Amino acid sequence: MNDLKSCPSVQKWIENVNRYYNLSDEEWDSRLQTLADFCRSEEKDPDTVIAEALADRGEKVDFIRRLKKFVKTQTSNPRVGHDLENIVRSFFIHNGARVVTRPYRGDA
Amino acid sequence: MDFLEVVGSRRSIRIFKPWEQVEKEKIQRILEVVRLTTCPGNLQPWRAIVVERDKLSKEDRETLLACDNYQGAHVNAPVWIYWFADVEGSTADTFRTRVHDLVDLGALPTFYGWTHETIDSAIVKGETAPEGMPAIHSLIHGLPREAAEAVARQETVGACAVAVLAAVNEGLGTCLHMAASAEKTPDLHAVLNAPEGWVPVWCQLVGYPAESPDGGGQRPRLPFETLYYDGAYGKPFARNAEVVEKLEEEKLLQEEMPKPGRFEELKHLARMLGFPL
Amino acid sequence: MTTDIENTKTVQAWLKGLEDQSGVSRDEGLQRVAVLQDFCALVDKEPDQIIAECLREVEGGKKIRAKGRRFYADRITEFESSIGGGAGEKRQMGNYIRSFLIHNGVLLQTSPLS
Amino acid sequence: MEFKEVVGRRRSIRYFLPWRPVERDKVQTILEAARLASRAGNADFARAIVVERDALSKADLASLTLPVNAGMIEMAPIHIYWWGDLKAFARDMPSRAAEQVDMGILNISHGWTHTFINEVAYPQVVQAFSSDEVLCAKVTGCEAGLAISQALLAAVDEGLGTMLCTYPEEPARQVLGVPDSWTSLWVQFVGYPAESWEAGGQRPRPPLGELFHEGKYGQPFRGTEEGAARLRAEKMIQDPAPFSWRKEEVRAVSRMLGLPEE
Repeated sequence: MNDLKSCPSVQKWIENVNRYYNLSDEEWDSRLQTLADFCRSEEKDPDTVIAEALADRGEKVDFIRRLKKFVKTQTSNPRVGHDLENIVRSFFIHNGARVVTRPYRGDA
Repeated sequence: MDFLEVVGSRRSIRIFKPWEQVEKEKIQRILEVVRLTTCPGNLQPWRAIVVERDKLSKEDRETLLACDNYQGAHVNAPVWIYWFADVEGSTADTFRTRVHDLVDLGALPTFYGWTHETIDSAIVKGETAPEGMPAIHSLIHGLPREAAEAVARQETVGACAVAVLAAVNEGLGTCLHMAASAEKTPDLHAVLNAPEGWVPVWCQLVGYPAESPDGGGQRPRLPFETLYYDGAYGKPFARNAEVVEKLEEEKLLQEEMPKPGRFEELKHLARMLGFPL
Repeated sequence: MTTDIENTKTVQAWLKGLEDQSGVSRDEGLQRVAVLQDFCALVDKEPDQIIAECLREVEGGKKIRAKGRRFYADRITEFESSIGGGAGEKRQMGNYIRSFLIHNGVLLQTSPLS
Repeated sequence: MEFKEVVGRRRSIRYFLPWRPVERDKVQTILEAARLASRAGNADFARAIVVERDALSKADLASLTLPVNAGMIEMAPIHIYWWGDLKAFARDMPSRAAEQVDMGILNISHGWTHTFINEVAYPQVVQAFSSDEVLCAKVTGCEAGLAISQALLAAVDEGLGTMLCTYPEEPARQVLGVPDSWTSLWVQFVGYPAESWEAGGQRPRPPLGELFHEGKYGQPFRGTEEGAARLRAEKMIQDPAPFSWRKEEVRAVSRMLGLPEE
């Protein structure tokens, strides 16, 4: 987890979110865990994920497509899945990689 | 609600309750208010297409959302009123017809120079309008399409300002959103089957607010003295403190942003609606 | 999906309650039973046993056993913190277990999330 | 807000915005409304301790908590612990009645004199009242209830959400330092609603004639359709529960607050 925290993209994420919302350390631990699991499934570190998503729109779309698959391996509950997806989406958004986010209703 | 409180309570609401549908009567009441709003020559170039999000097919909904970049508030709002400016509604000919009516009804007095003849000679022939009338020979005669479109747009924008107040008066949350980027405008026209001469102006989002209706406080506004002048530019219009105090009592002037607890509220709303933080 | 505990009396009561009062489909309910099963493993108890420890039979009905309820309320909190994701996801998992108790008549409340 | 609309809007709000404080002057308004309620012998039956949730220690909050009030006690930023003073009538009635005789509020026309108060009312009514615990509890509860009812309506009028709930008497007496002669009644929770003010619609109530009779028991009081229509127009009678979107709302609000949804 400390490895993760040394990545500039992760630092930026935490700083941006905490500027407004000040999430607890405990919550960050589990958010970082989710990000770490996703990055492991991608076999890439967070900075590389962001760099690739920013460089190529198609790559970004692929990340999100794989994110959906990844989430399905974590839970069979659609709402929990949506929430887990949102953690990674938030990581993308706060690093400037715009991704569409949807509320629970509708087709996410 | 009193007028000043309506104006004072208006702010762009961007987070709506997805579960509470807006009553059709309330939408009608908004549209009725706009119908009576002011415009030059009684042109009334505004048109609207009311869309209930949950009645759209999935395909149409996605197309419309794509037109304005899937904006969060647009996704979240249950009713979308697309306001258009009808270019045909502000041509020289429409102006002429409407102004004739206003003369016949006694709205425009003949003793200011308004008659069918003076109107026609100014608009059709470009002859100078008599003193007492506006210079419609230079404004309206030979009005090019681009100018007609500009007039239609500006008058529709004014109407939208009234539409927003009307929605607040109904206890609804509302804000104006971009309707479509230039390259997506044909998609918008296709889904809504809008006539070609209708130019999209604003998409008014309407719903019941999930955020607190005060939206976290009144938005910061430029200082009064930098906006308004007395007699000529350079002498600021004096702002009387007693008037300000009275307007606070009348709820035109309300507590400004940031109010404490706003981000706490946003965090909870994100959790409730399933948005990322 | 089938689980060992699905056919116990209290799980059946829960599934029925979820369906009747909250409109949660059987399939969705069964996914939650899987979460309950994890909880049962944590406390090493069967569902019926958990409820029995929270309620006792009295003349004309049941009475809540405060001690049992407190015990399980604490275990649910532990269970929550053992789950991944954000505060909302953790809480949701805990709430599935609370829902199981509540649908079996064990009035149980939890603090709002900050 | 018009009186009838306030009555029509009042309903128990059970979800509050935990982070939004209640303005002090609104709390004062609630208490003032209670202070002005009707009360027998002008005696001080209704007593209250206002508590800011965030000023309570964790331990004190825990000792005021019951399973039935648990969620709300943490959500509502203001608690008003209402008590009934069982000694109020005996203590206050003679002097308050005398005062009102002097002020021309209680008059000869209705038989009020100092002699009547001191020599007749006191021994016959006040002393009897003090020695009859059941009667005393009944009247105290009723009289304090009148004040609490006005407190509820005042909260609604101020745009707040409010409801009554039970609290544990002895722990509350300790935490709040309340005298022994006060009996516990209700805790009134006050805060900004996290649910919509409609809270799913007006609660089901039996029709007028089932509750109220005319002349004698068994003859239902008959209202008219016009009467009801007027009250609907004046917003005292409102759309009844259940609203079509209520369950979805409850689910969303529960999700927001992390409470069980289903």
